[in-house]
Amino acid sequence: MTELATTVWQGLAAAGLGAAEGWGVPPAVPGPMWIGLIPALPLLAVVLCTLCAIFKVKSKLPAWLTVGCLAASFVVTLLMYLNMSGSPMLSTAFTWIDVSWGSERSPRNLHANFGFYIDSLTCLWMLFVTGLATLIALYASEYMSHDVGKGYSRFFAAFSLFVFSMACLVMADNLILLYLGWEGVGLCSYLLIGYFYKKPSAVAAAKKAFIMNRIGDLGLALGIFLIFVKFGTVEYAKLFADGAFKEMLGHAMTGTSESWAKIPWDVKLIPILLMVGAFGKSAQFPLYVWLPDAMEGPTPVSALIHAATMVTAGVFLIARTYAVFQLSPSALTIVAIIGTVTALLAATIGMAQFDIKRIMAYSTVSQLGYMFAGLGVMTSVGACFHVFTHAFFKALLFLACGAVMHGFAGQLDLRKLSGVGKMPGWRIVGITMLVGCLNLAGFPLLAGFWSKDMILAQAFITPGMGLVGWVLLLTAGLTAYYTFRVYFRVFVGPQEHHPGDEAHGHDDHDAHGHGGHGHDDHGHAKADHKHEAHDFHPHPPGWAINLVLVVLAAASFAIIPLTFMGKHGGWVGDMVSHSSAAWSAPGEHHDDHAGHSHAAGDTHSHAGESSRSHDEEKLGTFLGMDPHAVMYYVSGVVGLIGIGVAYRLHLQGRTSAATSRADALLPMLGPIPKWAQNKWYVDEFYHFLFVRPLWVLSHIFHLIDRMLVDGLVNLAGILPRALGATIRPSQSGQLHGYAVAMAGGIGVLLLIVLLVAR
Amino acid sequence: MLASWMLAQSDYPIPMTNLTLGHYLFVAAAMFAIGLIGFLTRRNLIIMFLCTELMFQAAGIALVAFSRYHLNHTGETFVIFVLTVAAAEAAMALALVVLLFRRRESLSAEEWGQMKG
Amino acid sequence: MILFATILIPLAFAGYVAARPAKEAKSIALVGTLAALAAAVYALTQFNWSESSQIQMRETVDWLRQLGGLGIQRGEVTEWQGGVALSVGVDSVALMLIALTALLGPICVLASYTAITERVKTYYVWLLVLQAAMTCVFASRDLVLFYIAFEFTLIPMWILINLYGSTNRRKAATKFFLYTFTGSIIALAGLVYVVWKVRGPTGVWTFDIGDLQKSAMIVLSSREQGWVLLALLCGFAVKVPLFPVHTWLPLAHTEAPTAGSVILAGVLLKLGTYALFRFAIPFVPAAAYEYAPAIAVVSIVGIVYAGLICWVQTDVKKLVAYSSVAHLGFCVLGLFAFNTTGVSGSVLYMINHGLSTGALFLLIGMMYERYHTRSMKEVGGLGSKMPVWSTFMVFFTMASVGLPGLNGFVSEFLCLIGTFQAGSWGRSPGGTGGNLGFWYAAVAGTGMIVAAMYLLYMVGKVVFGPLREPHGHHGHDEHASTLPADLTAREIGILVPLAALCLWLGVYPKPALDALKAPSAQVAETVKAGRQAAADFGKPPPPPRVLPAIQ
Amino acid sequence: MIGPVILYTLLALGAVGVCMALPRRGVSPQIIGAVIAAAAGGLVIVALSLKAAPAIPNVYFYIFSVISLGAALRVITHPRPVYAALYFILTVLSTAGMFVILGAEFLAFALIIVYAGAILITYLFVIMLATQAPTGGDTEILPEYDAVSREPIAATLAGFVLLGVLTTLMFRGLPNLPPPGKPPEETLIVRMPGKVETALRNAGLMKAGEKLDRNEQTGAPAIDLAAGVVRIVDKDGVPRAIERKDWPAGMKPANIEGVGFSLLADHPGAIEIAGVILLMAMLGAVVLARKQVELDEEAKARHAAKLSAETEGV
Repeated sequence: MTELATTVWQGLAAAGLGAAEGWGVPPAVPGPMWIGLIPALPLLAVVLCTLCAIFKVKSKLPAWLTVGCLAASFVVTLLMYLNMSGSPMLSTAFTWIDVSWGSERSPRNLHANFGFYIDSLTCLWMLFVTGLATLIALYASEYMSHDVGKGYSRFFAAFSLFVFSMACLVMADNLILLYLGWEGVGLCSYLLIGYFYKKPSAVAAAKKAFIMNRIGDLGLALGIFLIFVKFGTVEYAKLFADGAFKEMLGHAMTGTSESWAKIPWDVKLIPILLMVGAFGKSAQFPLYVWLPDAMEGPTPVSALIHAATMVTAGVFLIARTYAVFQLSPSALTIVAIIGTVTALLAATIGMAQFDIKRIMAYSTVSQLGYMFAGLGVMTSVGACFHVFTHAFFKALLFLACGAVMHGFAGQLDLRKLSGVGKMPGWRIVGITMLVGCLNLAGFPLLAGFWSKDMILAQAFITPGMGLVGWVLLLTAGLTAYYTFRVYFRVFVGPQEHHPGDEAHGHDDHDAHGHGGHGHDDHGHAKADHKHEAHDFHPHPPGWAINLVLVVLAAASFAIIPLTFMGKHGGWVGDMVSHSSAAWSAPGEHHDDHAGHSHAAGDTHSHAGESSRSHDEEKLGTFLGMDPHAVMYYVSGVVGLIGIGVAYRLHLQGRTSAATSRADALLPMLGPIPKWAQNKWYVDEFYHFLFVRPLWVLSHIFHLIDRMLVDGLVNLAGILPRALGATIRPSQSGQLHGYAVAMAGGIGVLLLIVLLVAR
Repeated sequence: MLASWMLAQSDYPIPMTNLTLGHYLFVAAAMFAIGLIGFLTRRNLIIMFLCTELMFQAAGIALVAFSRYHLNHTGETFVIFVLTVAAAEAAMALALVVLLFRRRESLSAEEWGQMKG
Repeated sequence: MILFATILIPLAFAGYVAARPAKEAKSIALVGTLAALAAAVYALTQFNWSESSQIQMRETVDWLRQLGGLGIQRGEVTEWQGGVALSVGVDSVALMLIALTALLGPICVLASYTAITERVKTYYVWLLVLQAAMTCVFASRDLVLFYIAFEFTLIPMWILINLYGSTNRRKAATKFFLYTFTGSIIALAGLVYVVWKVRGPTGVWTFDIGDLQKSAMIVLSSREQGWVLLALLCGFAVKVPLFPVHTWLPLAHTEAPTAGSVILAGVLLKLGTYALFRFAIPFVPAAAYEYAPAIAVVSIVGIVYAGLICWVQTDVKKLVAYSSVAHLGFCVLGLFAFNTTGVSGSVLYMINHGLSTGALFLLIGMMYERYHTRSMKEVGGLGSKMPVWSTFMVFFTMASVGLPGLNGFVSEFLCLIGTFQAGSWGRSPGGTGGNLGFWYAAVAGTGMIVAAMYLLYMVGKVVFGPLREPHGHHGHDEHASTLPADLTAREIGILVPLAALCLWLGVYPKPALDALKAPSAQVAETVKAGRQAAADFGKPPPPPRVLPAIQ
Repeated sequence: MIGPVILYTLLALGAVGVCMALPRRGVSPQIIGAVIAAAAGGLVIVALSLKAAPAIPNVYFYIFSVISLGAALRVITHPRPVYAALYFILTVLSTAGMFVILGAEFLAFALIIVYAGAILITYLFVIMLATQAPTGGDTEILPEYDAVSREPIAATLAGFVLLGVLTTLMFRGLPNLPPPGKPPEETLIVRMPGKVETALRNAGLMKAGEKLDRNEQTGAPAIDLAAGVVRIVDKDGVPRAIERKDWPAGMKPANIEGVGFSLLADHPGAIEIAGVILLMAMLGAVVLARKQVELDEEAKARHAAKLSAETEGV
């Protein structure tokens, strides 16, 4: 690992990137106070929704309040974007935590404002967070309409609270406020996954999500502690301007083993710890298992939190503290490897699932893996670009799936639905779903294609990361396959449908609190819904859902031009390269494919170009070709192959919803599909390796506590009691006994006097 | 009458030496021992009380003998108090005995063992 | 006079309750506690917050000055040096804890309105007496007064548990009493030893806490300090309670009536940490520093161990009780980091734990009043039946988990960061130096995960999931209380102030942190001075060195 | 005094005797035991007297001591409470005799009146009350608790060990006693001017119109024990002394006077307390005796069984 890393770094250093003075964010300038409205408006929505809950409002009022507040927040965000200058803006609402000590000569303090650090990275994130949140809230107003008067207010309150927390996370000007947002989104995720709180599976999933996230949070917290201890501040602006920090960054950029040795071990530990936090929140390899289970929540939640925004917080963290990540030789390599492993693993699991929402969940995990791999191979631009595009098309996909689920009474099994896109009223859903699938599959010229491509190309360019590139390429094919497996089976082909087990109304948890989604209990009618399948009429989505789907689909096209705006990486690249995430990989310097310039500003580009020519051979290639030049074609072809395979296996000649040509292939693969369907038994493995031993340990502790710790205490109490019990029989209550004792006692006493006092 | 006759037989008051005191004290001790033995062996509550009276007697003899030896009246005074206590004790104890007897129809001391802890 | 008033008002009302018929008891008690609260609030306004580490509002009434004191006749009046006096005074730490005590007073009275139906007078009399005693512990500036009040709290609590607890109450009360009493006796030995050593060549025995704090660290050798620390820990660690001596707590909590649990968790446990803060560290700073790793290890073991035990409980109240052990572990850990962050986090933790865990006990008591069970096997899924209750439950659980934005976070985070800072990075800009550090914080941090595990497990069982009610409980059984399904206005009324405080301390803890800054810094200074004093011990004193004034 | 070997042997003998004399089931060697015990006791007393002839006590001492000890032995060995009580009266009487020998006449008579007369009669009443009358024509059957003594050997041993130790200590301590005191009676007459006057008048040493001289300041009577004179003045105030040799026998204070002074002048508090004790005892006895007592379950069952047995028998 270290050797590999050293290779990478030497390569980078040689490429002229090692100039620490080349990196740096401009000093922050004070920002306007109204920025605070961005988180404040969702908070207002929380308060209003809570009031609705208290006054038991039985209309869609909470939804409209939420949509209104979020839209206003989006507008403010736009204004903020338009107000952006080159320097980050700082805006402080009030002092949150402030502890100071030290002498007057060297005052020390732990200072965390409730304040905002606005740079282009923040803007990028906040734009799609507030924008998507507004759209999805609109969608949810219809989607959740069955719960009006019941959990409607609760849902929107938590939804708004999520947006508030996310805003805190993204806009925070210090790591502790980021931590607040970080845990806040975790809480909202918990509350919203557990929205159907009568379903034990939902409660368990919520709990799992929260605890898994907490594991990551611990890493993040320790990372923050370490940053604070080493650099004496948790505020970005001060951290990035800190002399010691810049000096260490300089050592890292020099890249030789002597210079690495000048960075203390605990500083090298910081990115590792932060990474753990990012892995937890963004569902990366060891900690990803909560995300698929999180699909127990209502679909808008899945779309917003578990696909578009919250799960990208890990990416945001790494992007925000990208400089810190440079301080360890192995941190980014680990990020790349973990991301790749996650991408592949989740893709393989996704291929074998039948629950379409779960497939989308695994695809999210897989795509997050892509983003991490992108960060790991030094293309923060690519990663952020992918976050951006992914947010749109994955939200679109989820919402389309949600529309299906909504219309077919919770039915999500792709073996029980077919040809939905051709049914009356479902055309829009079908088309928008196709748009989303094409994006996800990386169909050429679509937004998803460009962003994925950037990561793939960079993986091949970065020295020592070739394997990562190949695996990611393979994953791209797999992604195309399973995406279109869903599309071909559910939206096209012969028309067929079976309602799910929520036929009384979508998500009608008051009727029956049990059960998951309907892939196991079709056919055997339950006692509480006696109607036959043919009585069921799917109800197509209404205007709100359709509107949102169309807007999102349009947006996924609309962002394509952004790819070509500005310098390298398009508009997103611009945004990223003006932020603390600005870091350009060497390969990007000589990539003039779309006429883009360099990511990291002018000073950077000179250094890059000057050193480019004679260090070129150290950079990776794709089969001897320039990755950026050929990757568009290669990845496009791979995507098309995946789609083709899916067509052949799942659409061609399929006559019913349940069977397909792919079934014939399954026996040839042996137990592998079953393993993949069971998620490679990772959950069981964790359960066996961590949960069960911990549970047993807890019981042992409980036993020890009662028997040993308390036992010793009780023993101390029992001893005198036992002594008393031994002596007590001598107190027979018989008068004679006492008299004999008394006489004998006097006799003995006198005898003593007699013998002693001679 | 008897007393004056008895007094006439000796040169009253008898000169008391410590040897003569020893005689009385031995009698007192023996009587005390007998009372004690009775208290320990007999099971009838009334007899047990009689035995305590015996012990009072023994104490009385010793007190009077010392009183005589020292030629003052303190010992005799104390015997009066002993008498008082004996009387009080007899009144109370016998009342209790009657009470207990009514309850259990028995005078055995062993019937009453509720004092145990 | 305001401090004396805060102490005496509950006492006076206790007497009034005793004198009036039983049906008026709760109203009088409520008025009494509210009056005490008003007095405490007045004290808060009178306090000079800019000098928060100074002992303010000093009031001294001569009491047993003859006991060890030296009287000097000056005309009509006798001026006394040393001796026992009724002496009160507060710094910001004590005042905040007094305010917490006063706040919990009316809440406890209100929480008992329907729960206590028998021997009502006795109950409220002792509740008020208990409040007075606790206030006196925090306010006292005289060691003897402190110790008397400290021990006296046992008696009302014993009565509350023994008479008004649930099935196993006698055992619980006895164990609680004997366990803590045994510990306190040993602590008394330690305190007496300190007083004896400090009494000096003049033979004047001083019991003034400030004087003792000034002198104790100079006159005790490091070996003696170790023993004194051990003795003090025996008493105060039992009260906290720290890991191996905690077993009285779950039992006492489980068996105590709701108000008893609230006071136990809210204030009584704090007596232990407060005593550590007030006595253990200033009296024997060198030993405290030296043994801080051991104490930290014990705290951390308690955090993880008690947390895991919580996870397998079926009795909700027991779960929360064990969680107190884990939480107080954080508190002690922060205290023994001996830096401003850690100590202010620790003191803030005392307040926060009182609020959030107190509220959890209140909520469990409300559930218990309706269902007469605390077993998660029998009752659960109350979210649909009691939405308001469930909302509060989730809220206070999250406060207890340490969710940022609520009070638990700030203190827990500060405790951990303090522990972290107290590592070997004394020269780093953010480090303070000390003998704890990375691993202590990292392992203690797993307590955050464990806390999420058990508290969410509890919420998942009790609030979420399908509705489960005890057998034969359809709506309400006939013998059950006449309470409605969800919370009454009274119950909401006692929860809302707590919730508001939790939120306020989570979002805007600055006033509290500012107030705690000076006392916390003083702890750090004391430890530094104490270590220097221990290093200089036995050497002939060159020039008379002036130690920083420790109050 | 007496050789320890002889003393202990005799005590052991006495112990054996007492032990044998105690009542027990079946054939009991009561009479033999009583004889042995009495012999042993007597021998000790005799042995005590053998040594120093000049100090042999009055012969009545021997008579009374033997009677009292023998009666005491019978008190504890007689199975029937009534007889035991009667023997106790005998003990009391002989003790009273010893008191007379010791010059404590008042106590002797008080003992007889209070003890033998009042207390023991109470005992006898109670014994009558509390003993089941023999039913029908059966011969009286002794209850178990009367017929059999409890742990006779251990108790005897305890008692005689105590006795042995007491005697040993006693004999060891006696030589260390202060020498016998002076007769105290004369000092008392200073406090009894009335008695002196009466005695002098009765003896004709004081005429009518004369009276005891008194100190002018203190008012104390002019009885000068040191000089051995009692001064009297006639009605003209002319003093006259009466020498000690002229003092009549009646002027000597009696025993009862001595006790009276000791009791009332020296121990007034104690006598108050004694009065209170007596009052309390009276109250207690009244309260206790008034109490209605219910039969125990056990006793009820026994009663019922007895009744049913009787009815069956009929």
